[in-house]
Amino acid sequence: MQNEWLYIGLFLVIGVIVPLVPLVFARLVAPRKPNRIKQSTYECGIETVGESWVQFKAQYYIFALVFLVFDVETVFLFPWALTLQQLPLFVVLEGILFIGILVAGLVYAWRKGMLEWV
Amino acid sequence: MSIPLSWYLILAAVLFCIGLFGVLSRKNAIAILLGIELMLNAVNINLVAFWRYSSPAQMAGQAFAVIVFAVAAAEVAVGLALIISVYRRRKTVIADEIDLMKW
Amino acid sequence: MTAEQIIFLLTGVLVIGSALLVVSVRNLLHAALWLVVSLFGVAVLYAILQANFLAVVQIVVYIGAIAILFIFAVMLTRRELLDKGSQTRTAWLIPALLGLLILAGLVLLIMSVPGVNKTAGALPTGLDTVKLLGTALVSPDAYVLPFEVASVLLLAALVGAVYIATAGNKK
Amino acid sequence: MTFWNDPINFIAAWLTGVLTGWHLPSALVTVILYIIGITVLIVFAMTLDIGLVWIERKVVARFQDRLGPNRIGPFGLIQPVADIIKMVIKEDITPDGADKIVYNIAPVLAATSVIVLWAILPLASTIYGVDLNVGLLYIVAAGALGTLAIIMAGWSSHNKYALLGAFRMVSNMVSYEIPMVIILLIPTILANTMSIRGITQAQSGMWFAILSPLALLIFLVSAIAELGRSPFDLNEAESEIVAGFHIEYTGMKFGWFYAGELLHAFTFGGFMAILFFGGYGGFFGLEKLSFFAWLNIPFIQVLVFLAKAMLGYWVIMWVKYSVPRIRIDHMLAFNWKFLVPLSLAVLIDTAILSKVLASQPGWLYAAGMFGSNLVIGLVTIEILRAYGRKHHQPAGVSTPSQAMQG
Repeated sequence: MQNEWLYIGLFLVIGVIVPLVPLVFARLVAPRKPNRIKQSTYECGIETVGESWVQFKAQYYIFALVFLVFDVETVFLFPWALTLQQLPLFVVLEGILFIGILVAGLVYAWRKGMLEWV
Repeated sequence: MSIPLSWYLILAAVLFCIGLFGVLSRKNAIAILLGIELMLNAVNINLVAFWRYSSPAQMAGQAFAVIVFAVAAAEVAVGLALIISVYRRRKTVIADEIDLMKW
Repeated sequence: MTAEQIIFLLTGVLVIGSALLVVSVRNLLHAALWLVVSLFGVAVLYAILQANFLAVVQIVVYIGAIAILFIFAVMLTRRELLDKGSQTRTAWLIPALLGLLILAGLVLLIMSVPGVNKTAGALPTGLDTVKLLGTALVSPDAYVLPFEVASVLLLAALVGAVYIATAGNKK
Repeated sequence: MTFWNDPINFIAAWLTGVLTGWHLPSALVTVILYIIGITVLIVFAMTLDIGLVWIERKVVARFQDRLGPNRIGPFGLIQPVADIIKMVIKEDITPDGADKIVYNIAPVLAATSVIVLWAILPLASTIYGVDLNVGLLYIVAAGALGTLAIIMAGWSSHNKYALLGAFRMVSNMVSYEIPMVIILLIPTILANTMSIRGITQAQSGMWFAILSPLALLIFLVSAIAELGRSPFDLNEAESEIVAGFHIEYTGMKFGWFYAGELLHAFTFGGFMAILFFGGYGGFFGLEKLSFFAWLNIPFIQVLVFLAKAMLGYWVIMWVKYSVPRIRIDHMLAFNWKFLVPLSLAVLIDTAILSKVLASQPGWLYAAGMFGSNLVIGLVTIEILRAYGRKHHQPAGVSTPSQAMQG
């Protein structure tokens, strides 16, 4: 195994432990006197109305959808950007074709009014 | 690298079968898609393991793993859009109740 | 047993354990979160295999995008199905048997392949696999066609998904 | 190799000598060294984080013509320590309907997603955690964990404000991730590497901020949006959804969201310094002169890096306390209809020019890059102006289609 990933793995483990330390410490020293009112869902001083897990606008979902496709495409441009200097100009144009297809998707979503908040 | 290739292949096979089980046994259409994701990941483990153990200078395995990523993303985007659309019309995400195509 | 093998086995247990939870827990949101754990484990496997690019892309694409989309979809369709009652079909035994059968077949197949127990040597020093991947993905004699087709596929998916998701909007 | 040239390896070599003297296996020695190094680095980051609480409060006070913390210790310096003690001894309330396990994991994950960024942050030419050859994507991957933490917090709190805040925050973060990832491609093209250290070294002669000022601006905007700071702070718009995704969190769990946000802002200031201002180096070749040789001392480099990062952090604070909040439709439209097309234009321009001008002398290369960025910027402003004239409406009436003018 490469040592750099070992380092990242250990970093992740310690990066989880460090935030846990004050939380565990707080658990030991902080008072705990729960009651029903204290643990009720917060609602600006009045009783909570209705189900808390509310239905939300589908618009959020549409943006997540557009994001997913763009995210995957742009991530795949990284190997291309990395080899740009060594390869002929022709390869740059291939990458730009790839970006062009990406733009076509954006234009479609824009034209269809997907990017409007309705 | 002291891990035999067979370990990766068996792990991938187990993951694939778990995904298959999920696809066949779950009622909820979203859960079925979750199972498909597991199966696609099993495929990717195999591709990357073969890349590493055969000839690392040949990028075929990684290149195809990249394509599988794209396929997975496309599948999730369209699949979930279909489920949301069906849910809006018929108020259900149970795969067995979505039987419009039967008639 | 070497340290590397122990790390692999721990990761394998994590991947398979959380995958089992993905297909079995009732609360779908928990299933999606367990999927995140499982996919993270797969990213660790890529890191052990020294596929650096795929390891980070696995996290960026699967955890940062696909898992988020799943969680959104679960929340959008929650109203009716409040995770009450069974989430699996009544006939779950048949898929389980089928899965085990296929698993047994696959394992037999894998073990019968000659040279499957070989281990890999270290990567040649100075081999930048990310650059190699970049070259492979855009060279005309390698994988430029699948690469461009993948982008067309994603475009088609975007157009299709956006169309389907909003088809019934403007009634 | 002396302590002053290469402190990390100097100490590491000494410790290795000590540990192998105890007949420990060499793999174990490596792990122990890593653990010591990581702990020191994280403790340093956390100490810095405590300092940032004080800086943030002092700066916001000055912006708002107040004094800020000034009671505890000289200039109120001990104030953040008092804050931490208060948060630790506060009662920790878990709301009834909460999904307990997810609820407790979320703040830890939020803090971890920021801390792991320090693994690849080069503080000086010889002081750095690890030099990953996919460093830029690693930043994006850590951001993905942060997004997940927010959606977990919002969902598990069982509170509609928390859920709404989480959705706003997540749709905001994922949307602005696209221009950010596109812009990260530009240092990749210019430096011909994805490793953070490689990018720093590539700027020893010329900052990327000069080669591509537009990329810097887009990076700054999308970084502020990723952080969820004002003007993109819809996630915790107090007047609408009270506090957003962390509404139900109390005590130290809330503290981790807060500390994570501050450290995240500083870390992004650091990445801005690394990607566009040469990080710990980038003195335009000055350090090669014998008179300025002291600029190569690692400890001086750490100070230079921290100063540059602090400057980036200060700009982020400046924006936060000067600009009012934007509506969510404006925010998303600004991203998809303005930032994404603009960043794609900058990317195509950089890709073609870096290829065409590659064999030209340095000054022509820099002038061409800078000039083309200037042209794109001017064209963009003209398009916006034309658009603004066409869609001009009386003041006070605003429609989502006007959002582009942002």
